[in-house]
Amino acid sequence: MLELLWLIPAMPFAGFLVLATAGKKLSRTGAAVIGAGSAGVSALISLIVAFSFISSPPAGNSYSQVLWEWVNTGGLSLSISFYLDALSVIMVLVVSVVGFLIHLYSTGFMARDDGYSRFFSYMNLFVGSMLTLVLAGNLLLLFLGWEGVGLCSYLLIGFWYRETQNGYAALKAFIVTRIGDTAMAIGLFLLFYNLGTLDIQQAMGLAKANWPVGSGIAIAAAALLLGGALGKSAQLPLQTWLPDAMAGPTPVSALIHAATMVTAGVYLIARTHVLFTLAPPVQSAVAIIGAATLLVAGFSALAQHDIKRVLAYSTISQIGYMFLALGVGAWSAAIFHFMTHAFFKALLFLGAGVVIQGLNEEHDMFRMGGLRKEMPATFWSFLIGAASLSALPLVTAGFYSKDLVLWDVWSSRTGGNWLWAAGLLGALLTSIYSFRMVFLTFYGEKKTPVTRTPGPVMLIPVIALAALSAVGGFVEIPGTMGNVPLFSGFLETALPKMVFSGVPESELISQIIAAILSVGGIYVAYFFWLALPEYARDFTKHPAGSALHRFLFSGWGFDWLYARLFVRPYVWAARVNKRDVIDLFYSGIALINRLSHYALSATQTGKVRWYVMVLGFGAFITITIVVFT
Amino acid sequence: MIFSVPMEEGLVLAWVLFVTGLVGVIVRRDIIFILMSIEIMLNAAGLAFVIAGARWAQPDGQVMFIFIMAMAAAEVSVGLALVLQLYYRRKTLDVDSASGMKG
Amino acid sequence: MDADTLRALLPLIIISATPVAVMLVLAFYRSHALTVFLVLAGLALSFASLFPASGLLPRMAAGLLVLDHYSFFFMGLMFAATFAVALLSYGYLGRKDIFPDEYYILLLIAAAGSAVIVSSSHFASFFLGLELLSVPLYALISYPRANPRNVEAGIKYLILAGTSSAFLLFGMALVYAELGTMEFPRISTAALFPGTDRNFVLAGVAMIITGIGFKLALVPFHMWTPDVYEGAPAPVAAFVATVSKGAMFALLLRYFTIFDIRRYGSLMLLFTVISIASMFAGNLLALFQNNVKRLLAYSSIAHLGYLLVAFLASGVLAAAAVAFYLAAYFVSTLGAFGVISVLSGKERDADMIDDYMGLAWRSPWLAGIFAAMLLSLAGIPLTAGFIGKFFIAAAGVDSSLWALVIILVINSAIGLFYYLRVIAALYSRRPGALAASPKLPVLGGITLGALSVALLWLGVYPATMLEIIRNTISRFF
Amino acid sequence: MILAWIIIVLLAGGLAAWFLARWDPLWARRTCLFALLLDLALAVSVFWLGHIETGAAGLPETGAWLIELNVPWIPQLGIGLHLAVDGLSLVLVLLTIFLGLLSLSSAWSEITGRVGFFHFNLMWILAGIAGVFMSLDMFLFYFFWEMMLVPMYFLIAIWGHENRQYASVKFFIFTQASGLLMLLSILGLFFIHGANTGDYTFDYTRLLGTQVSPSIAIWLMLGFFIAFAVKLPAVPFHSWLPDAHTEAPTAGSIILAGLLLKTGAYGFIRFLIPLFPDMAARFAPVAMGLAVASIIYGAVLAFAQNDLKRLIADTSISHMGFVLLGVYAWNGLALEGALMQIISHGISTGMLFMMVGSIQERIHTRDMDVMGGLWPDAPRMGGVMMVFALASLGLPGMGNFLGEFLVLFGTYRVSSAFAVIASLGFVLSTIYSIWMIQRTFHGEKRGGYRVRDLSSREMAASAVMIAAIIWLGVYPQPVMDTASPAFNGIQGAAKMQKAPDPVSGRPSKDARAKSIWTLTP
Repeated sequence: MLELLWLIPAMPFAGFLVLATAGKKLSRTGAAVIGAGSAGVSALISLIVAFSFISSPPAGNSYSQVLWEWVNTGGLSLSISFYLDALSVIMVLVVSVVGFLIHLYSTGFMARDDGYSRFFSYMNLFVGSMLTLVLAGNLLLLFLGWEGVGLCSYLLIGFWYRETQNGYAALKAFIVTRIGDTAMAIGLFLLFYNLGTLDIQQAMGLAKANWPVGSGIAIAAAALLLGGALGKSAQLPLQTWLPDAMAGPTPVSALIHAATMVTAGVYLIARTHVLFTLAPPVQSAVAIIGAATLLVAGFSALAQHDIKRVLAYSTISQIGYMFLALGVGAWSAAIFHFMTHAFFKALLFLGAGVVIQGLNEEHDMFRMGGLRKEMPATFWSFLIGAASLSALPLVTAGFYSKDLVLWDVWSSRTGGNWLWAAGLLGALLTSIYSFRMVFLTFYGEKKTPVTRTPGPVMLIPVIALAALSAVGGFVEIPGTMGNVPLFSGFLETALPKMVFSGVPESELISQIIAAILSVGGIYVAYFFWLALPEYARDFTKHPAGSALHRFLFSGWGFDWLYARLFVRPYVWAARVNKRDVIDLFYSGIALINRLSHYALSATQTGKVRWYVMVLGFGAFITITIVVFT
Repeated sequence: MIFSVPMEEGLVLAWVLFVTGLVGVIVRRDIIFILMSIEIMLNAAGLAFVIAGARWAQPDGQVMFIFIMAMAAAEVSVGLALVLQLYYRRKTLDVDSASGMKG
Repeated sequence: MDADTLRALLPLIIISATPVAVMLVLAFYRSHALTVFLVLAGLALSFASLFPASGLLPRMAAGLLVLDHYSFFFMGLMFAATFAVALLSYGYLGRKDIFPDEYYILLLIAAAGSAVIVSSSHFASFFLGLELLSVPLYALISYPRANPRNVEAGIKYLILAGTSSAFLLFGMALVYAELGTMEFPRISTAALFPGTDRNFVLAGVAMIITGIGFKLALVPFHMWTPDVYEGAPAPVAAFVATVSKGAMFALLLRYFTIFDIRRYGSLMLLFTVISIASMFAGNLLALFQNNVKRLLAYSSIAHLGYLLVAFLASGVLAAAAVAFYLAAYFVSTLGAFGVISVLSGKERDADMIDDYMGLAWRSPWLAGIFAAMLLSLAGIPLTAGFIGKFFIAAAGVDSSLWALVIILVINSAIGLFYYLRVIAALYSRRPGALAASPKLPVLGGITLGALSVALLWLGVYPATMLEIIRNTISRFF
Repeated sequence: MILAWIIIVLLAGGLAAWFLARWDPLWARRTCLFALLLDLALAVSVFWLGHIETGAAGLPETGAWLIELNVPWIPQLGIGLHLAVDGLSLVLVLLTIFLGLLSLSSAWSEITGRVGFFHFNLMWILAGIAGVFMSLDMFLFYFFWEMMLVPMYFLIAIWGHENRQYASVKFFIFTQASGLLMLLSILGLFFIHGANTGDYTFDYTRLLGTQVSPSIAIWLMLGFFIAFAVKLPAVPFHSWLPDAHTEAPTAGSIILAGLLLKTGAYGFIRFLIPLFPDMAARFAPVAMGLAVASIIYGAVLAFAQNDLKRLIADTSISHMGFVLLGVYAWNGLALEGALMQIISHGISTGMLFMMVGSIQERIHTRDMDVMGGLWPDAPRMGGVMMVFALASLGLPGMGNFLGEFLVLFGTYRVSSAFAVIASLGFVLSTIYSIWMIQRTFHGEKRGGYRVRDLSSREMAASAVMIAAIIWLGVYPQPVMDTASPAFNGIQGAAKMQKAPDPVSGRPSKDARAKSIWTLTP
C-alpha cells in the first residue's frame, strides 16, 4: 500500500487548487467539505501507509517513490521523489491527524468569517507543503516544502488583512523565517559543491564516508542548516516573530505555530543528524541554544496578559526542549516530545480559541475568569492539556516525553549537569505559567459574560486531542516503570540510538525531581494567582518589579534590539537613497552640457565685426600652430 | 635693368596692407568703410601675387592680380546693392544694426 | 585642347551654357515653370554627360583642371544636389509669388563654380571656382529681400567671405612666392625638398586652410553659419550646407591625401584640434536651440567635424568613408531643409520648433520624412547616416585614432538629444502654430519622396553606392 | 529562409496594422495578432525542423545551428545577412513572441489613441529583438541592436505617462551611446582579425578565434561590456531603467522588462565571453562584483519607492543581477540558471506590469501612499498580483526560484563569497515584494474609489501566465534540454578549460587549491 504515498501531499494540494480557482462559487459547506475533506483523506491514507509500513516494513526500512525528473543539468540531477522511513512516518502521522482535527475545528471556528474558502485553500496549501517537506527525498524538494510552509504562515497570519497590524505581523514572520531560509540555502550550495548531490540519503552517506569528524566543511554545513532550523522553529536569536504571529486566527496558531511548522527545524536536524554528529561543536551549540531559548521563553511566558502569547512563548520553550534533546544526541526523545507537544499544544490553542470566541474576542486573561461552570468540556480538556504541558507525573503524555528528554540530557555523554539543571528550571517555569493561565481563565469570578458556546464540530477535535494528550505518552514507558520503548524502538531504524554514559538508576532520581518541580509549580501558580492575587499585583507596581515585568513582557527586549540594529538602519538607508544617488551623476553630466550650451551660444552675438574678429583670431591660431609646432 | 625690390620687403608691405585692411573691417562701424577695408585686403593679396610673380619672373602673379581685381569688383557691386537695401530698410549704415539674428 | 579633352569637358560646358540659355529664354518669355524646366533639363543633361565623358578619363585640361573619376564622382554629386535644390525652390518661390527670374541663373553659376572647384588643380582655377560659387551666393542668400533678415544674412556672408577670400589669396601668394608654382600636384611634391624657407610655405598653407575652414564652417571660422542659414531661404541654405561644403571638402581631401598629411605633425595637430572643436561646439550649440534652421546649421558644423575624423584617418578606406558620408549627409540635409521649405508659408519660413508641434498627426508623411532625415543625421539604423557614421568609425579605428573615435562617440551621443527634441516636437500631442495642415505640393513631395527612398536605399542596401565609390574614388589612389 | 520570414512577418504586420488602422483600429490589432501567431507557428516549426535534421535524437549535441541563413549583404565590407538559431536563440525567440502576444493583449484595451502607429512600433520592436537573438553577423547584430531603439523611443514618448519626454530621451541616449562603444569594439575586432588573417569579415563564427593582444583586448571587451551592462542593466549604468519603465505604457513596459533587458544578457552569453574568453575570465571578479551590487542595490532601491511601477522596475535591476552573476560564473549550471531566470523574469515582471497597468487604468494613479485595501474590491487581481510578487521573491515552485538557485549553485562553484552575498538578495527581495503587496492590497482602504475586478479576458491571460510560471518551476526540463546543447557549443567556442564536475566524492585536491577566482565551467 506504500504506492499511495504520493497521494498524501497530493490531496491537500488538489484541495488548494479547487478552492483557489472555484473558491468564490462554492457555498460555505462546499468549501468546508473540500477543505476538511482533503485533509481527512490525506490523514486516512497516511494512517493506512503507516500501518502497512509498521506491519510489514519495506526492505531497508525505507521506501522511496520518484514522481518525475525535476532538474537534470550540469551535474545537478534532482527529481520530485518522496522518501518514507520511520521518522517521516511519525511526522506524516502527526501532521496529517492533527491537521485534520484542526481543519474540522476551523469549519466551526471560521463559520462567521467571510473569505471562508480562501482560509481553507491556504490551510490545504499549508498541509500539502508540510507533508512535502516531511516526505522530501532531496534537500531542494525539502526546501520547496520549507518555503511553501513559510509562505502559508505569512498568508494565514495576515488572513484578516484589513487591520494593518496583522499585515505587519505576517511581514515580520515571513522576513525573519526567510533570513533563516537564506542560511539554509547557502548550506545547500555548500553541500552540493562538496558532495555533488542533494539526495538526502546519498549526501549523508558521502558525508560520513568523506568528512572526518569535526572537519571545517561539516561544521559549516551543519551550522548553516542550523541557521535555517532556528529561523523556522523560532529559536534564539530568530524567535521574535512567533509571539506576533498570534495575530492570525487561532486554528492557524494551533496548526502552524504549535503543532507542525515550528517543528520543521527539529525534523531537519533529525533528518540530517549525520552532519550534526560529524560536527560536535555545532551539536553542542544546538543544545545550548535549546536550553537558553527554553529559559528565555519560559520567563517571558510568565509576564504575558494575552492567552495566545502565553501559549506562543510556551511553544518556543517546548521546542527549546526538543533542540536540547537533539543537541545531546537523544534523537528519538526529541521526536517523542515533538509528538506529545503537538497533541497538547494544539489542544491548548483550540481551547483558547473556544474561550476567546466565547468572550467575543477577549484575549486578556486578567479580564477572563470563572469559566469552569460555563464551558465544562472545554475546561476539562484545557486542564488535561495544561497538565500535560507541565508534565504532571504518570498521568499525562507530557510527563513521559519531557522526563525522557531530561533524563537523556543528564545521562548523555555530551550533556551535562548544567543543561539538565536548565531543563529542570524550565520545567518548573512551565508548570507555573501553564497553571497561572488555567487559574486566571477558568477560576476566580467571571469578568466578561460568555456570549457564544462552541458547537459540537469544535468540541470533538478538542476532546480527541485531550485523549491523545493523556494517552499519547504510554507509547514509551521509561525503564523505571516497565521499560516498553515501543516508540524509540520503532525510530531506531531511522535514527541512531542514544549513547549513554551515566549510571542507569539515575533515571529514577531525575524523574522524581521533575515530578516534584511540576507539582510545586502548580502550587506556586495557585498561591500567586488564585490565593493572593493582590500580592502578584503589587509586585508589578514596585518599580523594580514593573521594570522586570516590562522586560519579560517584551520577550527580553529582542524586538527593541532588532528594531534598532536592523530595521531602522535599513529603512533609513532605503529612504536616503530614494532618489538613486547614481542618477545624480548622470544628471550632473546633463547639467554640464546645458551650461556649456548657454556659454557657447552667448558667443553668437549677431555682430559681424565680432565674427570677423573671431575669424582673425582663428587664423592667427592656425598660423601659429602650423608654423611653430 | 630689372629694378629688383627684394621680395621680403615687398611681402612685408603686402602683409602690413593686409593687416590694416583686417583691422579696418574689425574696427569701423560704417559698412562702406568695411567694404573698402575688404578691398584693401584683396589688393594686398594681389600685391603679394605680383611680388611673387616678379621674383619668379613669371606673368602668373599679375594674371592672378587681374583675376583678383575682377572678383573684387563683382563682390563690391553686389555688396553695394545689399547696402542700398539695408539703408532702404534701416535708414542707417551702421553695420551693428544688422544683427537681428543671434544665439 | 584636342577633341577628346573638349568631350571630357562636356559636363562643365553644359553647366555653363545652361544659365546663358536661361537668360536668353527669359528675355523672350518670363514664365517660372519654363525657367525651372530649362534649369532642370540643363542639370540633367550635364549629369548625363558625365557617363560618356568618363571613358576618356583621366585627363588634364589646360593645366588648370584635372578631369578624373574622382572629380566626376563629386561633380555628379553636386549636380544632383543642385537638381534637388532647384526642385525645392520651385515650390518655395511659387508660394512667395515673386518672379524669381535671376534666382535660377545664380544657382546654376554657383553649381558651375562648385564643379570647377572639384576638378581644379591650379590656384587660379581653384580661386575662380571659389568666387564663381561665392558671389552668386551673396545674392541668393539675401534673395527675397522682403524681410530684413535676408539682407542681414547676405551682408554678413559677404563681409566674412570677402575677408576669408583675402586670407586664401594671401596664402596662395605666399606659397607661390616660395615655391614658384601654382599647380597643386607640383606644390605637394615641391614642398618636400628642404631648400625652401619652410616658414613662408607653412604660413601660406595655414592661411589657405583658414580660407577653406571658413567655407567648410569649421569651428574657429564657423560664426557666420547660424545667421546665414537662418536668414537665407531654405533651399539656398540647403545649397550652402551641401554643395559649397561638399565641393571644398572634395578638393581638401584630394590634395591633402597626396600631400600625405600624416607626415606633417603640425597639420595633423591642427586638423585634430579643429575636428574636436567643431564636433563639440557644433553639438553643444545645437542642444537647446529652438530655431530649426539654426539647429541644422550647428548640426552641419558637427558633421564636418565627423568628416574631419575620416579625413585624418587618410587612406583608401578613409576616402571611401568620406565619399559615402558626404552622399549620406547630402541626402539627409537636403531632405531636412526640403521639409522646411515645403512647410514655409508666404510671409515667413517654418523655422521655429513650435511650428512643428504635433505635425505628425496632421501630415504623417511629411513628419515621417523629417523624422527619418533627423534620425539619419543622428546615425540611427535603416538610414544612410548610420552606414556613414559606421564607415567614419571604421576609418578611424583602422588607423587607430582612438582618441578621435571616442570623442566621435561622445558627440554623437550628445547630438542625439537635439535631434530627439525635434522628433519629440513632431510627435507631441499639443498642436503647433502651423494649425492648418499644409497641402503637400506635388513637386516638393516628389523630391522629398525621392530623397527618403535614397536615404533608405543607402541605409539598408549601401552595396550599390559602395560599388560606385570603389571604381571612382579608390581608383584615384 | 524561415528565420528571415520570422522577421519579415513582424515588419509587414506592423506596416499593415498602421494602414489598416485608418479604417478600423480593431483590424490593426487583429493583423498584429495574426502576424504573431504566424510567427509562433514558424518558430515552433523551427523546433521540429531542428529535430528532423538531427534525427530523432533531439537537438544537436555540439550546439551546431538548427537552421542557418547566410546571404551576402554588403560584400565590400564582408557583411553578410547571417541569421542562425540554436537552442538558446530559439528559446529566446519563442519568449519574444510569447511576451509580444501578452503585450498585445494588454494594449487591446489600454491604447485607444493612434492605434495604428502604436502597433507599428510594437511589431518593429519585436522584429528588432528577434533579429538580435538570431543574427550572427556582428554588423547585423549591431544593426538590429540599434533598430530596436527608435520604435521603443516612440512607444514611450507618445503613449507614455506624465514624465515621458525625459524618460524616453534618457533611455535613447543611454542605449545609443553604449551601443556606439560596442560598435568601436566590433570594428576593432574586425580590423585586428583582418590584419591577422587577411579575411575581413564581420561573421561571428569566423571572428571567434581572433588572437587579440591583451592590452587592446581589455578595451574591446569593455566596449561590449558597457553596451550589455547598460542594457542589462547592471548597477552603475541602470538609472535609465526606472524612468523608462515608469513612463512607458503597459505594453511598452512588458516588452522593455521582458525582452529588451534580455538582449543584454544574450549579448553577454553569445558575444562577449566567447569572443574574449581570457579577458572575460580576468574581468570576471569585477563583473560578478557589479552583479552582486546590482542585486543588493536594486532591492534596496525598490523598497524605497512609493511609485508602484517604479518599484517593479527596480526589481528588474535586482533580478538581472542574478543573470549577470550566472553568465560570469560561466559553467553549465549557472548558464542554465541564467536562462531560467531570463524566461521567468520576463513572464513574472511582464505580468506585474500588466497588473499595475490595470490598477492604473482603474484608479489613475501609481502612488502606493494613496492605494491600500484593494483586495476586497478586486480579489482576483490581488490573487494574480500576489502570485507574481511571490514569483519575484523567488518562491520555490516557480521559475524564478529555479533560475536564482541554479545561478547560485553555479556561482558557488566559482567563488563562494559572491554566492553568499548574492543569496542575501532572497531576504531583500522578500522585503520589497511583501511590502508592495501590503501597501497596495492589504491594510485599510485609503483612497475613496471603487475598483472593478479583472475582466474575464485579463483573467484568462493571467491564468495562462500563472500556469507558465509554475510549469517552469516544477517541470523545466524541456526548456533546459533545448538550451543545454547550445550552452555546450558556446562553452566549447569559448575554449575555456573545464574544471572537474564534483560528481561524487570530493573534487580533486588541486581543483580547490586553485585560486578562487579562476573561471571554471
